[in-house]
Amino acid sequence: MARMNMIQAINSAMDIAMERDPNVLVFGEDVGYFGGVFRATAGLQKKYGKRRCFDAPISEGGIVGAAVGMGVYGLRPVVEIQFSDYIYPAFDQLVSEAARLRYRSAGGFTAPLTVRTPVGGGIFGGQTHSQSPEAIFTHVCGLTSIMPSNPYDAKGLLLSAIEDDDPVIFFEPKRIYNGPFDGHHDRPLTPWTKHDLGEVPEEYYKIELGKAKIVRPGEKVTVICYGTMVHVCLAAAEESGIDAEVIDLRSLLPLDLDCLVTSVKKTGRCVIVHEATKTCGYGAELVSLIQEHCFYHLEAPIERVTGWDTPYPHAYEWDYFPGPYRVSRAIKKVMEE
Amino acid sequence: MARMNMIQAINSAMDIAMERDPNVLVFGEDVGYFGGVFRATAGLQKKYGKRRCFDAPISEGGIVGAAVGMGVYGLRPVVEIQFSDYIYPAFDQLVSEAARLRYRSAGGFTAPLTVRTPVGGGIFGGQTHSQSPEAIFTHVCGLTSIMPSNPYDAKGLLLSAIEDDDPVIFFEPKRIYNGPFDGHHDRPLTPWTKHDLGEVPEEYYKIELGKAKIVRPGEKVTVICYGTMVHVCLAAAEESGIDAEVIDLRSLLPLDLDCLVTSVKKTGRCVIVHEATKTCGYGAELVSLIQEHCFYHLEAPIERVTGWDTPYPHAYEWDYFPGPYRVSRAIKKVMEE
Amino acid sequence: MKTAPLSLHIPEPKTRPGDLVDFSDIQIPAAGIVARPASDIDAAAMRDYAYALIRVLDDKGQAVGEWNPKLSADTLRLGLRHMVLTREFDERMMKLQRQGKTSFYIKCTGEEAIGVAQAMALDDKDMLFPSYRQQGLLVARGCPLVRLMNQIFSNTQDNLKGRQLPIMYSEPDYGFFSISGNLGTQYPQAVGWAMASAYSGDTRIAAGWVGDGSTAEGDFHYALTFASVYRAPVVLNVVNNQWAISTFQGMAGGEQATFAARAVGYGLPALRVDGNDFLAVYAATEWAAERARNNHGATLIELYTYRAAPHSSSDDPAAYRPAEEAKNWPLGEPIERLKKHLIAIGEWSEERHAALVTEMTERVMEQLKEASSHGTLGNPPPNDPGSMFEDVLKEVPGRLLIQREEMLALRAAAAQEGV
Amino acid sequence: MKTAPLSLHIPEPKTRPGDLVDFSDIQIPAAGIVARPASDIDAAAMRDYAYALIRVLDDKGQAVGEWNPKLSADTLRLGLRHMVLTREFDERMMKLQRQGKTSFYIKCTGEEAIGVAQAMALDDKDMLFPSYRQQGLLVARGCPLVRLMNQIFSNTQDNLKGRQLPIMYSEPDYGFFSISGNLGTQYPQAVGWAMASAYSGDTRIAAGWVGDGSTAEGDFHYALTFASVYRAPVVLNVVNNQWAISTFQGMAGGEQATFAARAVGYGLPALRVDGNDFLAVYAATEWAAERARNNHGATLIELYTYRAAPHSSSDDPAAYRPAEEAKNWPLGEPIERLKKHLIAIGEWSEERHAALVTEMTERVMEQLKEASSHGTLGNPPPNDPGSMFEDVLKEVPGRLLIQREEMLALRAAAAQEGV
Ligand SMILES: Cc1ncc(C[n+]2csc(CCOP(=O)(O)OP(=O)(O)O)c2C)c(N)n1
Ligand SMILES: Cc1ncc(C[n+]2csc(CCOP(=O)(O)OP(=O)(O)O)c2C)c(N)n1
Ligand SMILES: [Mg+2]
Ligand SMILES: [Mg+2]
Repeated sequence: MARMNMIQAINSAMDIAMERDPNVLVFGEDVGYFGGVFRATAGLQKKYGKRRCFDAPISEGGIVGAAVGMGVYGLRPVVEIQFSDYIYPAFDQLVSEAARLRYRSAGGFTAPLTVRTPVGGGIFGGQTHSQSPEAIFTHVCGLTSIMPSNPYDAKGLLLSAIEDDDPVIFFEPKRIYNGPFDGHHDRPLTPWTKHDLGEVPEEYYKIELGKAKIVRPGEKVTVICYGTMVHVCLAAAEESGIDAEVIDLRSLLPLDLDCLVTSVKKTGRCVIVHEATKTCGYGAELVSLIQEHCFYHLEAPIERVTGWDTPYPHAYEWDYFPGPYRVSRAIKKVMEE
Repeated sequence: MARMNMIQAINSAMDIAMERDPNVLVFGEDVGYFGGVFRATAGLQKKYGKRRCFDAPISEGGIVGAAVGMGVYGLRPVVEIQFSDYIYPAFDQLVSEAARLRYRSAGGFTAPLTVRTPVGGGIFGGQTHSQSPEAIFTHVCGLTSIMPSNPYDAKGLLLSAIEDDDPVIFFEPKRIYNGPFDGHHDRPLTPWTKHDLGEVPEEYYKIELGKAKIVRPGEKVTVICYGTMVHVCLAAAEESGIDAEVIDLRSLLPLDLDCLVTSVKKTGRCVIVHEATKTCGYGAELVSLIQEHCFYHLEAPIERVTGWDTPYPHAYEWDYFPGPYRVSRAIKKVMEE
Repeated sequence: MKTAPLSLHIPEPKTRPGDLVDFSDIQIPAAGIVARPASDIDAAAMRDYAYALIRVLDDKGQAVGEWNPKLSADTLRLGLRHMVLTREFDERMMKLQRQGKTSFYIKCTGEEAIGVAQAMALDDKDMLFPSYRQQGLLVARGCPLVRLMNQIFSNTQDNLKGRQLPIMYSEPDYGFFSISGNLGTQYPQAVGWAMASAYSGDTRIAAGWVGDGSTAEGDFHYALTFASVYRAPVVLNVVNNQWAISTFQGMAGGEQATFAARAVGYGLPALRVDGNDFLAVYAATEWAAERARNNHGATLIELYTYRAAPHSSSDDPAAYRPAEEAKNWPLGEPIERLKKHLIAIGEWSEERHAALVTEMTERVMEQLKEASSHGTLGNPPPNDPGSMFEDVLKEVPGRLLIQREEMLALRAAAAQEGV
Repeated sequence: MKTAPLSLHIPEPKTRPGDLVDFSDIQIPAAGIVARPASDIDAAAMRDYAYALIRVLDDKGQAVGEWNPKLSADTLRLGLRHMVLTREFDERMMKLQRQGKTSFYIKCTGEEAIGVAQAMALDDKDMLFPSYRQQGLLVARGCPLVRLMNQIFSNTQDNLKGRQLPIMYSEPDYGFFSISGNLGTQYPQAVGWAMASAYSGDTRIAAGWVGDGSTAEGDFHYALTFASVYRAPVVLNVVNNQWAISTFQGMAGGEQATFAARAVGYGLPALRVDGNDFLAVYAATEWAAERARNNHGATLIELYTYRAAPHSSSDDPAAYRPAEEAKNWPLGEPIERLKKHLIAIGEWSEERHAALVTEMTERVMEQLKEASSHGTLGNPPPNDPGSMFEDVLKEVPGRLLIQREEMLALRAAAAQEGV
């Protein structure tokens, strides 16, 4: 066991994947010599040579297009999109190509690529360094969408993603790269070294894609969240004083529906939290599924606590970010009905 | 009044907009001399000259990028994306630019463009001529998303879209260009000339964006739909023998939530129908809003009837298409609970 | 400062329906005049090739100049055979589409030399990333027509399980990548595959194709950028057949420069080739393949030709161009030209050609018989709808298992209720 | 056939931290040797310009050759003034960022000639679509620094209402388009604006900027395609400052060809210019503007320079390039070179220069005082959070009215509860 922050855990996953499989290679903007603007690929070029870890032109469409071709050849490319705000130029290659290649070729060709990309705000990044675009990918069949909330999961999930035989989008909540940020931006951040889930085995292990985790058992209300919001929700649950069960999805698609349904059937109440804008966000799908499967158990309308339906405003980001106060009020609200 | 099919009505809207406002221009792939692969721009180049209606390079990103620049100048470009399956290369320009320009410049610059694009299947078009990608746009704040279901609405809504001071995506359900297709693909299609809503004024009129229409009043269950599915749902309601209220959204964003809430509060039951894939489709947002606003009125879980979570398969499109039988069964199902 | 008002330039083809055909501004240099450099030449020394036109077959049907690939008569006859077969196949399938046996078809009439000669010049193990108009590649690689027909009919033997629009073939065993409906996407993928081959120390190269119109997509730029930067072993082809549906090549930039010239700015060599000249296409492809295989990187080949066919079965070109253009295309048509050459060198005759055509027609009919025995579109209706839930992912995920059950239950209920 | 294994080429800069600076393979042709054609020349006759380097100021500070724009001493001094002001502004803002007064900053050190000379060579009414490194455009157009500072501080007077990352200015009154975080998107927009101007019979032209790295985006290709096809009156600039964050220009294709050469394939003229030579930049821009304004269409200008600054306040270039590169850049730095020229022609002196620097420093400080009086980032906290719901659309839509209410209620409750 070692102490790792999320960047180190992600780096370790790539390191191990490259070590184990000569067909794994890593590329993207600034990921080579420099090791990535968030340092996630630091040291990989030095260790594996520039053939296996290298920079790319600033061309997200080209990066993913080339990765699809590499996947067709038989490699397992792991590419970095520097900020998920910049994934849109690659949208066609992801949606029309990577996601549908297996289907349209009836299994004749596949694209087992992994796209790593930092998401989320709270870093004074303004509207183009803060987005959480997961819902536009979860609408696309053929893609797997993952978002870890801690170093331990990040490593195990990323290894699973790289070994998965289909394209995976691996969203990295950048606000918790260094520590489990709980939304209290005015308090000092606890580093991962002081957190249980910063204990990460140095060796190979995997976490199955599609399994949620109950991070706080409770009886009264189910709080569903992922990424940074897991820590916000844990804080909110605590602060609300209510016996809330908090579920970290980890994997958005495939979704661990059973875990959610079991919990909501037990609690009868549900709050869904994400940082992305509300309308047509991933929360909408969660609400739909839960009302479908738990209709007769629900005691109150399901609440969504999300980013507002605006771009992420630089100076007002703490009014935008769905922080623990807002979440705890929502928890209390569903308890009242 | 004239008899028009949907293509003629859409053509008439552009014709009138160009006539009234010299800043309106129309361009896109094959739209000039030829008049568009669906003939929607037929005659416009002849009438207004190639300065105002012209072909474009096969470059959806370039088309929208140029249109944004034209909008900044002060024009009102109306562009055609030949099939909505091909809108993805323009995704970045739509999402990062058109949708956010007013916001990021605090109103200093705007992009009042209209993107017309045919959606939907049932034409043996296979996976890249059949998609309904509306939900990835309705997640994006700053965009308005419209989908008419008949010639009368198409013309009035398109004129509103063109005059709107913000970017509008105007989805045209291509399966009903010629007539109100109700999903019975084995029966002959009634042309619009035999339908009330094929009566379209030749002159200027507008239909406000954001207003739904109750196309069949009923007491027992609310069926929410848009585009081609409106006709499918009408047929299904008829065939079900149940007193269903069918609502044609017409405008997805802004959404006429009041209309939906009033209806569901009355009926206590709701079925939502769209052709797009289910997971994270627009239906998910509708379910979420309705359970939020009508929770205590709902007598049964809201049902979603949608395309399956797969690409649109060429030979199996009638197993994919959510036809009247499937919808009527869903109507009956929610009545049973 | 000048204050005369600006005006917008909208390119327009020289002629439209009703006009007399006029190809007078197309410059056709003589065959044989372009020099053939060594395939490892520095790209910077090759810039003029972007504006030349490599032609081997002269007006008398003789093969002339340095680019003559000096193929054996057997090879030439094989090429002719593939081209004739391709054309007969196209004709028959388009007829069947007209008869409602399938929903869609695309012919490559007039462009047969491209797929056929390029497949023959490449190694059989090289990987092909085509657009939808290179069926000649599959014919030349020996893919049985019945496979293609099964796909076109979406019948029970369709290797793509009825999922794809007709002609969107995918043939892994023939090194032929799944055709995408989205234009241009295969171009950076071809480059990525080539990079992977180089990464792996393989000897196989890749080849990609796009049309003149599709060069305007971002993918074209990505492909050239990545090919240049990583020196990928790939042959990048632009089939300039003058039209993109109803839009002439000037709307993609062809008024201002050749498509071959695009290569120059990326430091890639370009070859501009008479696309209706089997020998020239073969030679240029061979040169580019040799360059790639020797690790000197990518070449852009512009294949200068004319789309004699309608864009697709959904298209009527009489609506936007003079009907007589194809017949008057100054570079003729590829089958006729290769036939003339073979006759000129005493290796072929009108009689043998007529026999070949008959043989190929029969071959098509024979394969058609087999394919039809597996059904045509909707006749009988395809019978494995549950298969539509497969291959979205490697394993059918839980939610699709449920959807499949729902769909099958629905069908069963409908059948029972007689709906 | 050759079967030696392929291998993948990964471009790599010549030197890395710890290595001695080595610019030996950068070819610097003499100043004054490039001929200046008429601005209506056929693009095809201009291909060689893509590989030349237009330089006016020679090593002795003399202006030589046909590209000398022959500016008055007053104009030159004005240019110098703007450049010095730009640099002083950058220095001060970066310091303030370090002090936590704002979240982010980007300097254009070493590239000042570009924004300043180009703004001066263009007409004040021409529309500018910049990237984030042309603050010189705003300085030269006389936009008060306090406006920029207010934006940088997201303070109460910020014209962008605290919404945008610092330096993502938007200045409609100065013909300066809203800067996007997404690289390259402004390029086709500039072309679209220019098309609209031509459509409208206007006389104004547009200009757009991207960096060397950003040329790899699809938007670059869209812009050149549309500019070529529609002959749009636009000046398209590529600022080749050798670096894209940590990535050298070879990774964008600069190893294989100049960025100016990209124009060739679109049939557009290219000018390749010493970007640290105020006079050359001015002259090239003037030429391209004249060409555009006379309806001869677009020009691509490669501005050859060096990013002496870190990429941004978040970047430390010592991690990826030798620290001494900037100082040793063979083309020097723009302020020093213009100063030397003015002194050489007897129109300036070290003393006047020192006074200018002092004056500009004071100007910055004075404006800073005013800006600071409206607050710095978070100090005081911005006080109109409800404004975040405005300008998503022209009218605040219903759902945002509700969300605004919810947010304000939340704040009020939090305040009351003391959270
Ligand atoms: C991204 C995308 N945009 C538009 C289309 C519609 N479309 C299909 S073929 C075609 C014309 C292509 O012309 P070209 O590239 O010249 O190829 P050709 O048909 O001449 O072989 C168009 C516009 C598409 N399939 N994909
Ligand atoms: C679409 C997109 N991809 C990636 C980024 C991240 N990014 C910001 S600046 C930059 C480097 C740009 O380099 P260059 O174009 O050379 O401009 P310079 O910074 O040198 O002026 C990158 C990769 C972005 N902002 N947008
Ligand atoms: Mg073509
Ligand atoms: Mg740069």
